[in-house]
Amino acid sequence: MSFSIKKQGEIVVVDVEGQLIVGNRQELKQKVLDELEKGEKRFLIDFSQTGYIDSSGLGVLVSLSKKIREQGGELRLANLNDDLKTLFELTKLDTLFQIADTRERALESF
Amino acid sequence: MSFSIKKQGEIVVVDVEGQLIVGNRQELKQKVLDELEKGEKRFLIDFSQTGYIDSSGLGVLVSLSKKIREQGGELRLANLNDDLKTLFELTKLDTLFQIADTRERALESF
Amino acid sequence: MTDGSDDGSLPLDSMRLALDLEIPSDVRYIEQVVELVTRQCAQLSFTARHCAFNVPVALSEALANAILRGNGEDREKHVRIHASLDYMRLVMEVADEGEGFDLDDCTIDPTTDENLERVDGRGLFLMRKLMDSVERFNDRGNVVRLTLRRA
Amino acid sequence: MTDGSDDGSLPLDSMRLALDLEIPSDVRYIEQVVELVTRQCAQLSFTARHCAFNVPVALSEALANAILRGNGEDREKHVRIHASLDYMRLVMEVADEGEGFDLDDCTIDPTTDENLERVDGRGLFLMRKLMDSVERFNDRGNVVRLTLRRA
Ligand SMILES: Nc1ncnc2c1ncn2[C@@H]1O[C@H](COP(=O)(O)OP(=O)(O)O)[C@@H](O)[C@H]1O
Ligand SMILES: Nc1ncnc2c1ncn2[C@@H]1O[C@H](COP(=O)(O)OP(=O)(O)O)[C@@H](O)[C@H]1O
Repeated sequence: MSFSIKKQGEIVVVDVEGQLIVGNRQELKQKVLDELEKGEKRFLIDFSQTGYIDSSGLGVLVSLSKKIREQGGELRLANLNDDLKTLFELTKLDTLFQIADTRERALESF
Repeated sequence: MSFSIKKQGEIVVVDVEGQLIVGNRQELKQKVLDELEKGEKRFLIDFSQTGYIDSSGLGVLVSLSKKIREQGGELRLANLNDDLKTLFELTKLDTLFQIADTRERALESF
Repeated sequence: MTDGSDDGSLPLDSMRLALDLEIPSDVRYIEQVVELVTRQCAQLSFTARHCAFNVPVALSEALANAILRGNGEDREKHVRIHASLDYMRLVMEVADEGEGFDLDDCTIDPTTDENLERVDGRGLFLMRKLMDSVERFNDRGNVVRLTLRRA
Repeated sequence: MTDGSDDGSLPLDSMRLALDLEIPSDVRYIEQVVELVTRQCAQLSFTARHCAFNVPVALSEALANAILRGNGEDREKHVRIHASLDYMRLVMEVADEGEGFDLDDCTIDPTTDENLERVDGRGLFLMRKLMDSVERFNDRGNVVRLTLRRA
Protein backbone atom coordinates (compact mmCIF):
# COMPACT_ATOMS: atom_id res chain seq x y z
CA MET A 1 0.00 0.00 0.00
CA SER A 2 1.28 3.39 -0.91
CA PHE A 3 0.32 6.88 -2.02
CA SER A 4 1.59 8.53 -5.14
CA ILE A 5 1.24 12.27 -5.52
CA LYS A 6 1.53 14.28 -8.69
CA LYS A 7 0.48 17.67 -9.92
CA GLN A 8 -1.90 18.02 -12.83
CA GLY A 9 -2.23 21.72 -13.73
CA GLU A 10 -3.22 23.48 -10.52
CA ILE A 11 -4.45 20.30 -8.89
CA VAL A 12 -2.60 17.93 -6.55
CA VAL A 13 -3.69 14.38 -7.44
CA VAL A 14 -3.17 11.58 -4.92
CA ASP A 15 -3.58 7.92 -5.86
CA VAL A 16 -4.33 5.55 -2.99
CA GLU A 17 -2.85 2.19 -3.91
CA GLY A 18 -4.08 -0.66 -1.71
CA GLN A 19 -5.81 -0.08 1.60
CA LEU A 20 -6.39 3.16 3.46
CA ILE A 21 -6.44 1.98 7.04
CA VAL A 22 -5.21 2.68 10.53
CA GLY A 23 -1.75 1.38 9.63
CA ASN A 24 -1.05 3.91 6.88
CA ARG A 25 -3.55 6.77 7.12
CA GLN A 26 -0.99 9.03 8.86
CA GLU A 27 1.22 8.77 5.81
CA LEU A 28 -1.56 10.02 3.56
CA LYS A 29 -2.41 12.80 6.00
CA GLN A 30 1.17 13.98 6.20
CA LYS A 31 1.70 13.94 2.45
CA VAL A 32 -1.38 16.06 1.83
CA LEU A 33 -0.64 18.45 4.71
CA ASP A 34 2.87 18.96 3.32
CA GLU A 35 1.40 20.08 0.00
CA LEU A 36 -1.12 22.29 1.79
CA GLU A 37 1.73 23.99 3.64
CA LYS A 38 3.52 24.61 0.37
CA GLY A 39 0.45 26.61 -0.63
CA GLU A 40 -1.44 24.10 -2.73
CA LYS A 41 -5.22 24.59 -2.62
CA ARG A 42 -6.85 22.04 -4.91
CA PHE A 43 -6.71 18.36 -4.05
CA LEU A 44 -8.09 15.27 -5.75
CA ILE A 45 -7.85 11.83 -4.18
CA ASP A 46 -8.31 9.04 -6.70
CA PHE A 47 -9.47 5.66 -5.37
CA SER A 48 -9.32 3.64 -8.58
CA GLN A 49 -6.53 1.50 -7.16
CA THR A 50 -7.87 1.29 -3.62
CA GLY A 51 -8.91 -1.88 -1.84
CA TYR A 52 -10.81 -1.12 1.34
CA ILE A 53 -10.98 1.88 3.66
CA ASP A 54 -11.60 1.60 7.39
CA SER A 55 -13.15 4.13 9.78
CA SER A 56 -9.80 5.69 10.60
CA GLY A 57 -9.16 6.13 6.88
CA LEU A 58 -12.52 7.88 6.60
CA GLY A 59 -11.53 9.96 9.63
CA VAL A 60 -8.39 11.17 7.88
CA LEU A 61 -10.40 12.18 4.82
CA VAL A 62 -12.80 14.16 7.02
CA SER A 63 -9.92 15.80 8.84
CA LEU A 64 -8.08 16.69 5.62
CA SER A 65 -11.22 18.07 4.09
CA LYS A 66 -11.65 20.43 7.07
CA LYS A 67 -8.04 21.55 7.07
CA ILE A 68 -8.06 22.21 3.33
CA ARG A 69 -11.28 24.20 3.60
CA GLU A 70 -9.79 26.25 6.43
CA GLN A 71 -7.04 27.29 4.02
CA GLY A 72 -9.60 28.24 1.42
CA GLY A 73 -8.92 25.14 -0.61
CA GLU A 74 -10.96 22.21 -1.88
CA LEU A 75 -10.77 18.42 -1.63
CA ARG A 76 -12.54 16.19 -4.13
CA LEU A 77 -12.72 12.43 -4.49
CA ALA A 78 -12.94 10.27 -7.58
CA ASN A 79 -13.31 6.68 -8.74
CA LEU A 80 -15.06 5.01 -5.83
CA ASN A 81 -15.96 1.44 -6.73
CA ASP A 82 -19.31 0.00 -5.65
CA ASP A 83 -18.01 -1.17 -2.28
CA LEU A 84 -16.46 2.20 -1.49
CA LYS A 85 -19.61 3.99 -2.63
CA THR A 86 -21.57 1.89 -0.18
CA LEU A 87 -19.09 2.77 2.55
CA PHE A 88 -19.59 6.49 1.94
CA GLU A 89 -23.35 6.05 1.76
CA LEU A 90 -23.57 4.05 4.99
CA THR A 91 -21.66 6.76 6.84
CA LYS A 92 -23.44 9.56 4.94
CA LEU A 93 -20.02 10.92 4.03
CA ASP A 94 -21.22 11.02 0.44
CA THR A 95 -23.05 14.19 1.57
CA LEU A 96 -19.89 15.77 2.96
CA PHE A 97 -17.57 15.17 0.02
CA GLN A 98 -17.73 16.10 -3.62
CA ILE A 99 -17.36 12.77 -5.37
CA ALA A 100 -16.82 12.40 -9.11
CA ASP A 101 -17.21 9.21 -11.12
CA THR A 102 -14.00 9.64 -13.06
CA ARG A 103 -10.73 11.42 -12.61
CA GLU A 104 -11.37 13.56 -15.71
CA ARG A 105 -14.71 14.78 -14.40
CA ALA A 106 -13.18 15.52 -11.03
CA LEU A 107 -10.36 17.52 -12.63
CA GLU A 108 -12.81 19.49 -14.78
CA SER A 109 -15.06 20.21 -11.82
CA PHE A 110 -12.60 22.44 -9.95
CA MET B 1 -5.82 -32.52 -16.32
CA SER B 2 -5.55 -34.04 -19.74
CA PHE B 3 -3.35 -35.98 -22.09
CA SER B 4 -2.29 -34.82 -25.50
CA ILE B 5 -0.90 -37.31 -27.95
CA LYS B 6 1.06 -36.57 -31.10
CA LYS B 7 3.40 -38.40 -33.41
CA GLN B 8 6.99 -37.28 -33.86
CA GLY B 9 8.62 -39.40 -36.58
CA GLU B 10 8.10 -43.01 -35.52
CA ILE B 11 7.45 -42.11 -31.92
CA VAL B 12 4.13 -41.53 -30.14
CA VAL B 13 4.64 -38.67 -27.68
CA VAL B 14 2.18 -38.23 -24.80
CA ASP B 15 2.13 -35.09 -22.65
CA VAL B 16 0.62 -35.47 -19.19
CA GLU B 17 -0.88 -32.12 -18.25
CA GLY B 18 -1.79 -31.82 -14.56
CA GLN B 19 -2.01 -34.81 -12.26
CA LEU B 20 -1.77 -38.49 -13.12
CA ILE B 21 -3.95 -40.02 -10.44
CA VAL B 22 -6.65 -42.55 -9.77
CA GLY B 23 -9.27 -40.23 -11.26
CA ASN B 24 -7.76 -40.06 -14.74
CA ARG B 25 -5.20 -42.83 -15.16
CA GLN B 26 -7.65 -45.01 -17.14
CA GLU B 27 -7.84 -42.29 -19.74
CA LEU B 28 -4.07 -42.34 -20.23
CA LYS B 29 -4.05 -46.12 -20.33
CA GLN B 30 -6.77 -46.29 -22.96
CA LYS B 31 -5.17 -43.66 -25.18
CA VAL B 32 -1.84 -45.46 -25.22
CA LEU B 33 -3.42 -48.90 -25.72
CA ASP B 34 -5.39 -47.54 -28.69
CA GLU B 35 -2.13 -46.49 -30.34
CA LEU B 36 -0.53 -49.82 -29.52
CA GLU B 37 -3.42 -51.61 -31.22
CA LYS B 38 -2.95 -49.47 -34.30
CA GLY B 39 0.54 -50.94 -34.46
CA GLU B 40 2.61 -48.18 -32.85
CA LYS B 41 5.72 -49.48 -31.07
CA ARG B 42 7.66 -46.53 -29.68
CA PHE B 43 6.19 -44.45 -26.90
CA LEU B 44 7.48 -41.44 -25.01
CA ILE B 45 5.61 -39.99 -22.04
CA ASP B 46 6.68 -36.43 -21.27
CA PHE B 47 6.08 -35.15 -17.71
CA SER B 48 7.22 -31.56 -18.12
CA GLN B 49 3.68 -30.32 -17.49
CA THR B 50 2.78 -32.82 -14.79
CA GLY B 51 1.91 -31.99 -11.18
CA TYR B 52 1.91 -35.06 -8.99
CA ILE B 53 1.51 -38.78 -9.67
CA ASP B 54 -0.07 -41.21 -7.23
CA SER B 55 0.50 -44.95 -6.80
CA SER B 56 -2.28 -45.81 -9.23
CA GLY B 57 -0.67 -43.52 -11.81
CA LEU B 58 2.60 -45.36 -11.29
CA GLY B 59 0.66 -48.62 -11.63
CA VAL B 60 -0.63 -47.58 -15.03
CA LEU B 61 2.88 -46.77 -16.21
CA VAL B 62 4.11 -50.18 -15.06
CA SER B 63 1.20 -51.88 -16.77
CA LEU B 64 1.67 -49.97 -20.04
CA SER B 65 5.36 -50.67 -20.04
CA LYS B 66 4.66 -54.42 -19.81
CA LYS B 67 2.00 -54.39 -22.53
CA ILE B 68 4.21 -52.39 -24.88
CA ARG B 69 7.16 -54.74 -24.31
CA GLU B 70 4.92 -57.73 -24.99
CA GLN B 71 4.25 -56.23 -28.43
CA GLY B 72 7.96 -55.78 -29.02
CA GLY B 73 7.75 -52.06 -28.40
CA GLU B 74 9.39 -49.61 -26.01
CA LEU B 75 8.17 -47.04 -23.48
CA ARG B 76 10.42 -44.20 -22.35
CA LEU B 77 9.85 -41.33 -19.95
CA ALA B 78 11.17 -37.78 -20.01
CA ASN B 79 11.25 -34.55 -18.05
CA LEU B 80 10.70 -35.69 -14.48
CA ASN B 81 11.04 -32.75 -12.09
CA ASP B 82 12.82 -33.24 -8.76
CA ASP B 83 9.68 -34.31 -6.94
CA LEU B 84 8.81 -36.88 -9.61
CA LYS B 85 12.38 -38.13 -9.67
CA THR B 86 12.14 -38.72 -5.94
CA LEU B 87 8.87 -40.58 -6.44
CA PHE B 88 10.50 -42.94 -8.95
CA GLU B 89 13.53 -43.39 -6.71
CA LEU B 90 11.48 -44.15 -3.59
CA THR B 91 9.59 -46.85 -5.46
CA LYS B 92 12.71 -48.00 -7.33
CA LEU B 93 10.76 -47.57 -10.55
CA ASP B 94 13.71 -45.55 -11.84
CA THR B 95 15.34 -48.96 -12.33
CA LEU B 96 12.41 -50.27 -14.38
CA PHE B 97 11.99 -47.36 -16.76
CA GLN B 98 14.30 -45.67 -19.20
CA ILE B 99 14.15 -42.05 -18.12
CA ALA B 100 15.65 -39.17 -20.11
CA ASP B 101 16.28 -35.66 -18.84
CA THR B 102 14.83 -33.94 -21.89
CA ARG B 103 12.39 -34.75 -24.62
CA GLU B 104 15.10 -34.39 -27.26
CA ARG B 105 17.38 -36.91 -25.58
CA ALA B 106 14.50 -39.30 -25.15
CA LEU B 107 13.58 -39.01 -28.84
CA GLU B 108 17.18 -39.56 -29.92
CA SER B 109 17.59 -42.56 -27.63
CA PHE B 110 15.13 -44.83 -29.46
CA MET C 1 -25.14 -33.03 2.21
CA THR C 2 -25.42 -32.50 -1.52
CA ASP C 3 -23.22 -34.53 -3.77
CA GLY C 4 -21.18 -31.65 -5.14
CA SER C 5 -21.21 -31.13 -8.86
CA ASP C 6 -20.15 -33.56 -11.51
CA ASP C 7 -16.81 -31.93 -12.24
CA GLY C 8 -15.42 -32.87 -8.84
CA SER C 9 -15.94 -29.46 -7.28
CA LEU C 10 -16.25 -29.80 -3.55
CA PRO C 11 -19.58 -30.03 -1.73
CA LEU C 12 -19.31 -26.71 0.11
CA ASP C 13 -22.15 -27.50 2.45
CA SER C 14 -20.07 -30.11 4.24
CA MET C 15 -17.02 -27.93 4.55
CA ARG C 16 -15.82 -26.15 7.64
CA LEU C 17 -12.70 -24.05 8.07
CA ALA C 18 -11.24 -22.65 11.25
CA LEU C 19 -8.36 -20.37 11.97
CA ASP C 20 -6.64 -19.29 15.16
CA LEU C 21 -4.03 -16.62 15.36
CA GLU C 22 -2.38 -14.39 17.92
CA ILE C 23 -0.65 -11.12 17.05
CA PRO C 24 1.23 -8.48 19.03
CA SER C 25 -0.63 -5.18 19.47
CA ASP C 26 0.63 -3.50 16.33
CA VAL C 27 -1.66 -2.16 13.61
CA ARG C 28 0.75 -3.28 10.91
CA TYR C 29 -0.55 -6.84 11.29
CA ILE C 30 -4.12 -5.91 10.45
CA GLU C 31 -3.82 -6.10 6.68
CA GLN C 32 -2.37 -9.61 6.67
CA VAL C 33 -4.87 -10.98 9.15
CA VAL C 34 -7.64 -9.59 6.97
CA GLU C 35 -6.13 -11.17 3.90
CA LEU C 36 -5.86 -14.54 5.60
CA VAL C 37 -9.48 -14.53 6.72
CA THR C 38 -10.87 -13.27 3.42
CA ARG C 39 -8.96 -15.97 1.58
CA GLN C 40 -10.74 -18.55 3.72
CA CYS C 41 -14.05 -16.88 2.86
CA ALA C 42 -13.21 -17.06 -0.84
CA GLN C 43 -12.43 -20.75 -0.34
CA LEU C 44 -16.02 -21.23 0.79
CA SER C 45 -17.34 -19.12 -2.09
CA PHE C 46 -18.54 -16.18 -0.04
CA THR C 47 -19.61 -13.37 -2.40
CA ALA C 48 -17.06 -10.98 -3.85
CA ARG C 49 -18.64 -8.17 -1.87
CA HIS C 50 -18.37 -10.08 1.40
CA CYS C 51 -14.74 -10.96 0.65
CA ALA C 52 -13.69 -7.51 -0.54
CA PHE C 53 -15.81 -5.28 1.64
CA ASN C 54 -17.92 -6.56 4.54
CA VAL C 55 -15.30 -8.87 6.03
CA PRO C 56 -12.21 -6.67 5.50
CA VAL C 57 -13.79 -3.50 6.88
CA ALA C 58 -15.54 -5.08 9.86
CA LEU C 59 -12.52 -7.18 10.81
CA SER C 60 -10.12 -4.22 10.45
CA GLU C 61 -12.32 -2.24 12.81
CA ALA C 62 -12.43 -5.01 15.39
CA LEU C 63 -8.67 -5.50 15.18
CA ALA C 64 -7.89 -1.79 15.35
CA ASN C 65 -10.11 -1.41 18.42
CA ALA C 66 -8.53 -4.42 20.10
CA ILE C 67 -5.01 -3.16 19.41
CA LEU C 68 -5.55 0.55 20.11
CA ARG C 69 -8.42 0.66 22.63
CA GLY C 70 -8.25 -2.72 24.32
CA ASN C 71 -4.48 -3.15 24.52
CA GLY C 72 -3.45 0.52 24.30
CA GLU C 73 -0.98 -0.44 21.56
CA ASP C 74 1.21 -2.17 24.16
CA ARG C 75 3.18 -4.69 22.10
CA GLU C 76 3.57 -6.92 25.14
CA LYS C 77 -0.15 -7.51 24.99
CA HIS C 78 -1.66 -9.68 22.30
CA VAL C 79 -4.80 -9.94 20.24
CA ARG C 80 -6.26 -13.35 19.56
CA ILE C 81 -8.37 -14.02 16.51
CA HIS C 82 -10.56 -17.04 16.04
CA ALA C 83 -12.50 -17.44 12.82
CA SER C 84 -14.65 -20.33 11.76
CA LEU C 85 -16.70 -20.59 8.67
CA ASP C 86 -18.94 -22.99 6.88
CA TYR C 87 -21.62 -22.98 4.24
CA MET C 88 -23.94 -21.02 6.53
CA ARG C 89 -21.83 -18.35 8.15
CA LEU C 90 -18.56 -16.78 9.16
CA VAL C 91 -17.94 -16.23 12.87
CA MET C 92 -14.98 -14.13 13.97
CA GLU C 93 -13.95 -13.58 17.57
CA VAL C 94 -11.41 -10.91 18.41
CA ALA C 95 -10.04 -10.94 21.95
CA ASP C 96 -7.81 -8.33 23.56
CA GLU C 97 -6.27 -8.05 27.02
CA GLY C 98 -8.17 -4.91 27.98
CA GLU C 99 -10.79 -4.15 30.61
CA GLY C 100 -13.61 -4.73 28.18
CA PHE C 101 -16.25 -2.24 27.11
CA ASP C 102 -19.96 -1.98 26.59
CA LEU C 103 -20.83 -2.30 22.91
CA ASP C 104 -24.13 -0.46 23.12
CA ASP C 105 -22.83 2.38 25.27
CA CYS C 106 -19.90 2.95 22.94
CA THR C 107 -21.74 2.87 19.61
CA ILE C 108 -22.71 6.30 18.34
CA ASP C 109 -24.58 7.29 15.19
CA PRO C 110 -21.93 9.04 13.09
CA THR C 111 -24.47 10.08 10.45
CA THR C 112 -26.26 12.77 12.49
CA ASP C 113 -25.56 16.39 11.62
CA GLU C 114 -23.50 16.99 14.75
CA ASN C 115 -21.45 13.82 14.27
CA LEU C 116 -20.92 13.86 10.52
CA GLU C 117 -17.67 15.79 10.66
CA ARG C 118 -16.24 13.78 13.56
CA VAL C 119 -12.91 12.18 12.86
CA ASP C 120 -13.59 9.09 14.97
CA GLY C 121 -16.51 7.00 16.20
CA ARG C 122 -17.40 5.11 13.00
CA GLY C 123 -15.84 1.76 13.89
CA LEU C 124 -18.56 -0.01 15.86
CA PHE C 125 -21.19 1.59 13.65
CA LEU C 126 -19.60 0.11 10.53
CA MET C 127 -19.10 -3.30 12.15
CA ARG C 128 -22.80 -3.40 12.92
CA LYS C 129 -23.79 -2.27 9.43
CA LEU C 130 -21.53 -4.78 7.69
CA MET C 131 -22.10 -7.86 9.87
CA ASP C 132 -25.31 -9.66 10.73
CA SER C 133 -24.45 -9.48 14.39
CA VAL C 134 -21.84 -7.93 16.66
CA GLU C 135 -21.83 -9.16 20.24
CA ARG C 136 -19.79 -9.15 23.42
CA PHE C 137 -18.69 -12.72 23.70
CA ASN C 138 -17.86 -12.76 27.42
CA ASP C 139 -18.85 -10.91 30.58
CA ARG C 140 -15.69 -8.88 30.79
CA GLY C 141 -16.42 -7.50 27.35
CA ASN C 142 -12.94 -7.85 25.89
CA VAL C 143 -13.99 -10.37 23.25
CA VAL C 144 -16.10 -9.21 20.34
CA ARG C 145 -17.90 -11.73 18.19
CA LEU C 146 -18.88 -10.88 14.62
CA THR C 147 -21.20 -13.06 12.59
CA LEU C 148 -21.90 -12.85 8.87
CA ARG C 149 -24.37 -15.13 7.15
CA ARG C 150 -23.23 -16.44 3.79
CA ALA C 151 -25.34 -14.70 1.18
CA MET D 1 5.52 -16.30 20.34
CA THR D 2 7.86 -14.30 18.21
CA ASP D 3 6.78 -10.86 17.14
CA GLY D 4 6.62 -11.56 13.42
CA SER D 5 8.75 -9.43 11.20
CA ASP D 6 8.74 -5.70 10.88
CA ASP D 7 6.79 -5.60 7.63
CA GLY D 8 3.62 -6.86 9.28
CA SER D 9 3.99 -10.44 8.12
CA LEU D 10 2.15 -12.76 10.46
CA PRO D 11 3.79 -14.58 13.35
CA LEU D 12 3.37 -18.09 11.95
CA ASP D 13 4.22 -19.73 15.23
CA SER D 14 0.95 -18.59 16.76
CA MET D 15 -1.18 -19.62 13.83
CA ARG D 16 -3.40 -22.62 13.60
CA LEU D 17 -5.64 -23.68 10.74
CA ALA D 18 -8.22 -26.44 10.65
CA LEU D 19 -10.39 -27.86 7.96
CA ASP D 20 -13.26 -30.33 7.97
CA LEU D 21 -14.83 -31.75 4.89
CA GLU D 22 -17.02 -34.63 3.84
CA ILE D 23 -17.17 -35.98 0.29
CA PRO D 24 -19.13 -38.73 -1.44
CA SER D 25 -17.09 -41.80 -2.40
CA ASP D 26 -16.00 -40.64 -5.82
CA VAL D 27 -12.37 -40.35 -6.87
CA ARG D 28 -13.11 -37.16 -8.84
CA TYR D 29 -13.12 -35.18 -5.58
CA ILE D 30 -9.55 -36.12 -4.69
CA GLU D 31 -7.81 -33.43 -6.70
CA GLN D 32 -9.80 -30.59 -5.17
CA VAL D 33 -9.46 -31.84 -1.62
CA VAL D 34 -5.72 -32.04 -2.16
CA GLU D 35 -5.64 -28.51 -3.54
CA LEU D 36 -7.59 -27.18 -0.57
CA VAL D 37 -5.28 -28.78 1.96
CA THR D 38 -2.06 -27.82 0.19
CA ARG D 39 -3.26 -24.24 -0.02
CA GLN D 40 -3.59 -24.24 3.75
CA CYS D 41 -0.05 -25.62 4.00
CA ALA D 42 1.23 -22.84 1.76
CA GLN D 43 -0.55 -20.37 4.03
CA LEU D 44 1.63 -21.61 6.88
CA SER D 45 4.76 -21.51 4.70
CA PHE D 46 5.30 -25.24 4.46
CA THR D 47 8.10 -25.92 1.97
CA ALA D 48 7.40 -26.06 -1.76
CA ARG D 49 8.27 -29.75 -1.75
CA HIS D 50 5.84 -30.49 1.07
CA CYS D 51 3.10 -28.52 -0.70
CA ALA D 52 3.72 -29.93 -4.17
CA PHE D 53 4.80 -33.47 -3.37
CA ASN D 54 4.61 -34.98 0.13
CA VAL D 55 1.15 -33.71 1.01
CA PRO D 56 -0.53 -34.20 -2.38
CA VAL D 57 0.75 -37.73 -2.92
CA ALA D 58 0.18 -38.99 0.63
CA LEU D 59 -3.28 -37.43 0.88
CA SER D 60 -4.31 -38.73 -2.57
CA GLU D 61 -3.34 -42.23 -1.48
CA ALA D 62 -5.30 -41.99 1.75
CA LEU D 63 -8.35 -40.62 -0.06
CA ALA D 64 -8.18 -43.19 -2.85
CA ASN D 65 -7.95 -46.01 -0.31
CA ALA D 66 -10.86 -44.62 1.70
CA ILE D 67 -13.02 -44.22 -1.40
CA LEU D 68 -12.09 -47.46 -3.19
CA ARG D 69 -11.10 -49.88 -0.42
CA GLY D 70 -12.95 -48.55 2.61
CA ASN D 71 -16.21 -47.51 0.95
CA GLY D 72 -16.05 -49.70 -2.15
CA GLU D 73 -16.80 -46.63 -4.26
CA ASP D 74 -20.37 -46.62 -2.96
CA ARG D 75 -21.47 -43.00 -3.43
CA GLU D 76 -23.96 -43.37 -0.60
CA LYS D 77 -21.00 -43.70 1.74
CA HIS D 78 -18.85 -40.72 2.59
CA VAL D 79 -15.26 -39.91 3.40
CA ARG D 80 -14.53 -37.39 6.10
CA ILE D 81 -11.34 -35.37 6.10
CA HIS D 82 -10.03 -33.43 9.05
CA ALA D 83 -6.82 -31.47 8.69
CA SER D 84 -5.20 -29.22 11.23
CA LEU D 85 -1.93 -27.47 10.91
CA ASP D 86 0.28 -25.10 12.79
CA TYR D 87 3.88 -23.99 12.86
CA MET D 88 4.98 -27.45 13.99
CA ARG D 89 3.03 -29.92 11.93
CA LEU D 90 0.22 -30.94 9.64
CA VAL D 91 -2.16 -33.63 10.86
CA MET D 92 -4.64 -35.18 8.43
CA GLU D 93 -7.30 -37.70 9.38
CA VAL D 94 -9.16 -39.55 6.67
CA ALA D 95 -12.19 -41.57 7.79
CA ASP D 96 -14.24 -43.96 5.68
CA GLU D 97 -17.29 -46.11 6.46
CA GLY D 98 -15.53 -49.41 5.89
CA GLU D 99 -14.65 -52.31 8.18
CA GLY D 100 -11.20 -50.95 8.86
CA PHE D 101 -7.89 -52.62 8.07
CA ASP D 102 -4.55 -53.33 9.65
CA LEU D 103 -1.93 -50.88 8.41
CA ASP D 104 1.06 -53.09 9.10
CA ASP D 105 -0.48 -56.23 7.62
CA CYS D 106 -1.45 -54.39 4.46
CA THR D 107 1.80 -52.56 3.78
CA ILE D 108 4.09 -54.38 1.37
CA ASP D 109 7.55 -53.45 0.11
CA PRO D 110 6.97 -52.69 -3.57
CA THR D 111 10.69 -52.26 -4.25
CA THR D 112 11.67 -55.94 -4.01
CA ASP D 113 12.45 -57.79 -7.23
CA GLU D 114 9.24 -59.81 -7.11
CA ASN D 115 7.08 -56.75 -6.37
CA LEU D 116 8.71 -54.17 -8.63
CA GLU D 117 6.46 -54.89 -11.59
CA ARG D 118 3.26 -55.04 -9.55
CA VAL D 119 0.57 -52.66 -10.67
CA ASP D 120 -0.75 -52.03 -7.14
CA GLY D 121 0.43 -52.02 -3.54
CA ARG D 122 2.43 -48.79 -3.49
CA GLY D 123 -0.11 -46.61 -1.65
CA LEU D 124 0.60 -47.30 2.01
CA PHE D 125 4.30 -47.60 1.25
CA LEU D 126 4.34 -44.09 -0.26
CA MET D 127 2.24 -42.61 2.54
CA ARG D 128 4.78 -43.92 5.02
CA LYS D 129 7.74 -42.64 3.00
CA LEU D 130 6.26 -39.17 2.53
CA MET D 131 4.82 -38.57 6.02
CA ASP D 132 6.50 -38.61 9.40
CA SER D 133 3.88 -40.97 10.71
CA VAL D 134 0.91 -42.96 9.43
CA GLU D 135 -1.31 -44.45 12.11
CA ARG D 136 -4.68 -46.07 12.65
CA PHE D 137 -6.60 -43.48 14.56
CA ASN D 138 -9.28 -45.73 16.06
CA ASP D 139 -9.73 -49.36 17.02
CA ARG D 140 -11.91 -50.21 14.06
CA GLY D 141 -9.13 -49.08 11.76
CA ASN D 142 -11.24 -47.06 9.35
CA VAL D 143 -9.56 -43.77 10.22
CA VAL D 144 -6.01 -43.15 9.08
CA ARG D 145 -4.01 -40.35 10.62
CA LEU D 146 -1.08 -38.82 8.73
CA THR D 147 1.38 -36.47 10.37
CA LEU D 148 4.00 -34.32 8.70
CA ARG D 149 6.39 -32.12 10.66
CA ARG D 150 6.97 -28.71 9.18
CA ALA D 151 10.50 -28.70 7.78
N1 LIG E 1 -11.68 -3.54 22.16
C1 LIG E 1 -12.05 -2.42 22.86
N2 LIG E 1 -11.64 -2.26 24.14
C2 LIG E 1 -12.00 -1.17 24.83
N3 LIG E 1 -12.79 -0.19 24.34
C3 LIG E 1 -13.24 -0.29 23.08
C4 LIG E 1 -12.90 -1.41 22.28
N4 LIG E 1 -13.50 -1.25 21.08
C5 LIG E 1 -14.19 -0.10 21.14
N5 LIG E 1 -14.03 0.49 22.34
C6 LIG E 1 -14.64 1.77 22.77
O1 LIG E 1 -15.66 2.12 21.88
C7 LIG E 1 -15.43 3.41 21.35
C8 LIG E 1 -16.00 3.54 19.97
O2 LIG E 1 -15.29 2.71 19.08
P1 LIG E 1 -15.39 2.94 17.53
O3 LIG E 1 -16.83 3.02 17.16
O4 LIG E 1 -14.58 1.90 16.87
O5 LIG E 1 -14.79 4.37 17.28
P2 LIG E 1 -13.31 4.92 17.56
O6 LIG E 1 -12.44 3.73 17.77
O7 LIG E 1 -13.00 5.65 16.31
O8 LIG E 1 -13.46 5.79 18.76
C9 LIG E 1 -13.93 3.60 21.41
O9 LIG E 1 -13.58 4.95 21.42
C10 LIG E 1 -13.61 2.90 22.73
O10 LIG E 1 -13.87 3.74 23.82
N1 LIG F 1 -9.20 -47.36 3.86
C1 LIG F 1 -9.02 -48.68 3.70
N2 LIG F 1 -9.99 -49.56 4.01
C2 LIG F 1 -9.82 -50.89 3.86
N3 LIG F 1 -8.68 -51.45 3.38
C3 LIG F 1 -7.67 -50.64 3.04
C4 LIG F 1 -7.76 -49.22 3.19
N4 LIG F 1 -6.59 -48.67 2.79
C5 LIG F 1 -5.80 -49.70 2.41
N5 LIG F 1 -6.43 -50.89 2.56
C6 LIG F 1 -5.89 -52.22 2.26
O1 LIG F 1 -4.50 -52.13 2.15
C7 LIG F 1 -4.08 -52.64 0.89
C8 LIG F 1 -2.84 -51.94 0.41
O2 LIG F 1 -3.15 -50.60 0.10
P1 LIG F 1 -2.15 -49.75 -0.80
O3 LIG F 1 -0.79 -49.90 -0.27
O4 LIG F 1 -2.71 -48.39 -0.90
O5 LIG F 1 -2.20 -50.46 -2.21
P2 LIG F 1 -3.39 -50.70 -3.22
O6 LIG F 1 -4.51 -49.79 -2.79
O7 LIG F 1 -2.80 -50.32 -4.53
O8 LIG F 1 -3.72 -52.13 -3.11
C9 LIG F 1 -5.28 -52.47 -0.02
O9 LIG F 1 -5.25 -53.35 -1.11
C10 LIG F 1 -6.42 -52.77 0.95
O10 LIG F 1 -6.60 -54.13 1.10
